[in-house]
Amino acid sequence: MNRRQERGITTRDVVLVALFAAIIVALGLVPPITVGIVPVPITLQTLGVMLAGAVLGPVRGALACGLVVLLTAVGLPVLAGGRGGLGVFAGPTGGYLVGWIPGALVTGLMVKYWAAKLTRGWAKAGAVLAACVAGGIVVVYALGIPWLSVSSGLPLREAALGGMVFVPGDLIKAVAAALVAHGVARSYSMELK
Amino acid sequence: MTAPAGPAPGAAPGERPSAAEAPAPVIELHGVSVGYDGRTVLSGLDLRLAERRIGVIGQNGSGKSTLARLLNGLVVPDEGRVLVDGRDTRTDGRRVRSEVGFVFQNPDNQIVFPIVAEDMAFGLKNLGLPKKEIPGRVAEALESFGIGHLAERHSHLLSGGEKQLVALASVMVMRPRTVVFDEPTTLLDLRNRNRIRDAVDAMAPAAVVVTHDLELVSGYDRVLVVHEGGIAFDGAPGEAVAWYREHCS
Amino acid sequence: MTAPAGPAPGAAPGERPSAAEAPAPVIELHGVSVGYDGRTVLSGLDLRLAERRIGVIGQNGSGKSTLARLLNGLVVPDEGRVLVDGRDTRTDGRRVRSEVGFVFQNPDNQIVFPIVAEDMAFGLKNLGLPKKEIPGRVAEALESFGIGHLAERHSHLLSGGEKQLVALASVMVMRPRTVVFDEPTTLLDLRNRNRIRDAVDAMAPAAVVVTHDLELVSGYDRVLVVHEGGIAFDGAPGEAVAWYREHCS
Amino acid sequence: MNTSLYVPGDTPLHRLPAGAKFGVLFAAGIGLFLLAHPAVLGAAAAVAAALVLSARAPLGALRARLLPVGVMLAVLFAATALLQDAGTAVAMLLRLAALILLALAVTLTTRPADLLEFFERLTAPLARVGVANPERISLGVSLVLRFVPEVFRRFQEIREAQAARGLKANPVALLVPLIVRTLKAADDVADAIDARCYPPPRRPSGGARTEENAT
Ligand SMILES: Nc1ncnc2c1ncn2[C@@H]1O[C@H](COP(=O)(O)OP(=O)(O)OP(=O)(O)O)[C@@H](O)[C@H]1O
Ligand SMILES: Nc1ncnc2c1ncn2[C@@H]1O[C@H](COP(=O)(O)OP(=O)(O)OP(=O)(O)O)[C@@H](O)[C@H]1O
Ligand SMILES: O=C(O)CCCC[C@@H]1SC[C@@H]2NC(=O)N[C@@H]21
Ligand SMILES: [Mg+2]
Ligand SMILES: [Mg+2]
Repeated sequence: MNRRQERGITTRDVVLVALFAAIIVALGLVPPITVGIVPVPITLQTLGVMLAGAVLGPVRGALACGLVVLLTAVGLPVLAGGRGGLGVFAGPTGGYLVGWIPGALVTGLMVKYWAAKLTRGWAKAGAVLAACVAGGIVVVYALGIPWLSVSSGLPLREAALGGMVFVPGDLIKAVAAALVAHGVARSYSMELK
Repeated sequence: MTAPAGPAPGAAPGERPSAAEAPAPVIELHGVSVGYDGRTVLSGLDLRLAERRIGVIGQNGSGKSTLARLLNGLVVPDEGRVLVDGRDTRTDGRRVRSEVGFVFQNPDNQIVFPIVAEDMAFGLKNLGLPKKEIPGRVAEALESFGIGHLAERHSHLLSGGEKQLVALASVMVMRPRTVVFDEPTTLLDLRNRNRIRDAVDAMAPAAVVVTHDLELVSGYDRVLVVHEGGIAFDGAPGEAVAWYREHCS
Repeated sequence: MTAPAGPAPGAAPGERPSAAEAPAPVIELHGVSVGYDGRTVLSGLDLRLAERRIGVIGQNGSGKSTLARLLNGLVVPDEGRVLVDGRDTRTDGRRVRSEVGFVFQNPDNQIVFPIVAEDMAFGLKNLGLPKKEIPGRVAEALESFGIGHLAERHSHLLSGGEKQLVALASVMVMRPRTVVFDEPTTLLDLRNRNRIRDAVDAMAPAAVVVTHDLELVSGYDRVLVVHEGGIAFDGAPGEAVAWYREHCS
Repeated sequence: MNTSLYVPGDTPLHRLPAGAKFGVLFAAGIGLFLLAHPAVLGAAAAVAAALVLSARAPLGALRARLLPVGVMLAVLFAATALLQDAGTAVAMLLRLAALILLALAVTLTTRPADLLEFFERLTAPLARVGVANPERISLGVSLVLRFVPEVFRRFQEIREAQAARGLKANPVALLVPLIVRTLKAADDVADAIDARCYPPPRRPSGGARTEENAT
């Protein structure tokens, strides 16, 4: 091995994290849709969150999402529809946004320690899909819905029901993320980290 | 290096008359102006392109790529019209693109699937070709460039020259009548550049080649120099290159 | 175009003797082999580089970029050692890189900050320069390439030629004693290529230039041809280019 | 994307240090959830609105910031009023409006670089034990800003190359090459950064990095 090796986080890791955060931000340039009674945009950025975990791995994936969250906090318009600023955290979608970080982490962990170890094509594809659903949907909602309820005064049950509006879209995104991750893995082999 | 053996690239048997015999489509620009964000890049262009080998040269940012993209409707004019055999690129873009292929500078952009043959098949599926015809067409296109052995290889792991040949094959497999090239040899060494040059020279469809490699266009039928929003020179290769060297270096 | 007015790029007053007078560092390769994933790319290389202008040519994939990256420790050998003025790139990489600058082929990937002046400052901060000295050094380096007006511009909005000049300036601002270039002109037109060529010719530090542009190296002191894992030819530009044309096209 | 939501100016809020503004916002965030009386919440919202106006941001910018939030709040208000009762809905509306307006006042009057520096100071204890690394964070932030336009351009190039081959827009077919290209670019970008002697020499003790070369 002749590439310089470093212990801990390398320059390349920092770059990968930043470029993936850039992809998540760029996915926000696709205009978001707002539907239904819950005022949370349907955004392609969650696809980027699932992909960050599945392609980069748990730590780097979570860091990529963390970087997007940090940029939001310092007032850059990095979220879908050009939104940003501290107000987002106070608003009804703040919980989802923060949930992206553990979401990518969980997706990454499941891909790294489970899906990547499977050898049969179908089993592996299914495992990656499950990882995207678990991290990108279950974990993100686990933070998003309680905060929606707190910030809006809606009872948890109603907030959860409202949150279900996103399930169909997010399931489609999970399938897309699994297909993309599979395609990327076939073209470019990278250790998950 | 000479043209690869076997059938002339793109000149496939059956169905359509061999492109070598079919005349190149006539591309006409009528009063075409284009700009980005309000800044005009090309203005008031009138052109009629019917030669089999046309070169386009000019400075960085002069509008060569924009001109190339106009020819198959990837860019539509702000004013004026572009017609390919009479079909307007604005209203008939998809149809025009099936006649006018496009090979880009960076072959990485073109690769969708990791395996060469899969990637080539993908384009054909999108044309709606019956499934069982696809493998034959793919093999034929690869053979015609002498790269049949690459069919099962990983596209992203090919060398620069091989990738560019695959990109060319993946456009040729769709049997366009004209192929537009936007700097197809910039990333290549002498040998690969010559391979691409020979492949372009030997292929049946007409070609419009945008390039900074002034040697490449030396045998062409016609060379355009794009400069300051228009075609500043239009004529034989020798004179065009001389004009360009004098005014743009 | 002639060398830009003002101080010769990199030859700044004070601190260090002007690089024009300082001799180029001696770079030595002793029995160097490198490979990727078990495939050997260069093997058993012994070289001593001390000339002021050295060209490196060779086919796609022959190992030119790998050789270039060995010179400043971006790649370290699997076997053997690379010494820059006696310092091993393996153990003293950072120090070596402060003496041996590197300009890459694609300026899009080497400008890492959104604003030009910020990008120029990056290298200086890494050298540990006091904050208040930085703006002066940055302005001086930009001026020396005649691009002072670009300081506050957004990197992504520059033209290809401007980007490559900024990339060069952001390396020169660190006052390296040698600069390694990996195909600095491939993406440029005639005019921008000449601008880069002249900037390289005029600059004070020594230069090792990897290129497919055979004209570029015509006035150099020494040209290496990389071929089949080694240096197949090493000598004057004319002969090197002739050898390359004969064996590699 | 390259313009931040910050609006340059020299109002009292602009002059207040980033840390102070963030502290007040954080305290208000907790305080407002402990309060429920509409009058108190209404007063808080009014103060917040006054603060936003004091930032002297151009009206166009304000409208652009507030319109999406306004729509969101209106929908939420209707939902809460329907599912709960009008009283809860009013309290929610005023509380959220106050909080979002306060946050907006901070965002409008604080340079991103200043907020970033404040966050860095906030995480300094973590940096000292080697968990966070301010230098890497600020490099990461710069890289994102630098590469969003680049990623977008590559996205368009790929879209175009696929359209030229007759492919219809297909997110999977678009994203695979985009990500592969980005991962490959990352190698070059990292080399370009290392070639310029990153990281800077003085590093906090306990930093994870030793001299980096190894075989
Ligand atoms: N999508 C775009 N958005 C905005 N400006 C653009 C876009 N594409 C091109 N331009 C601008 O239009 C002008 C012409 O660009 P074009 O790419 O056609 O030049 P070119 O002759 O192909 O240059 P090069 O030799 O560098 O490839 C340039 O100034 C360029 O910056
Ligand atoms: N990071 C890497 N991992 C694996 N293989 C690599 C890597 N970098 C280079 N190679 C391989 O090593 C060989 C030499 O590559 P190198 O980039 O040094 O060639 P080059 O002479 O610079 O070619 P070009 O003219 O195309 O730039 C090639 O076969 C290439 O595919
Ligand atoms: O832009 C924001 O304010 C944060 C966006 C949160 C959107 C959430 S994430 C899960 C769910 N799926 C979507 O498409 N949107 C929501
Ligand atoms: Mg172009
Ligand atoms: Mg190379």
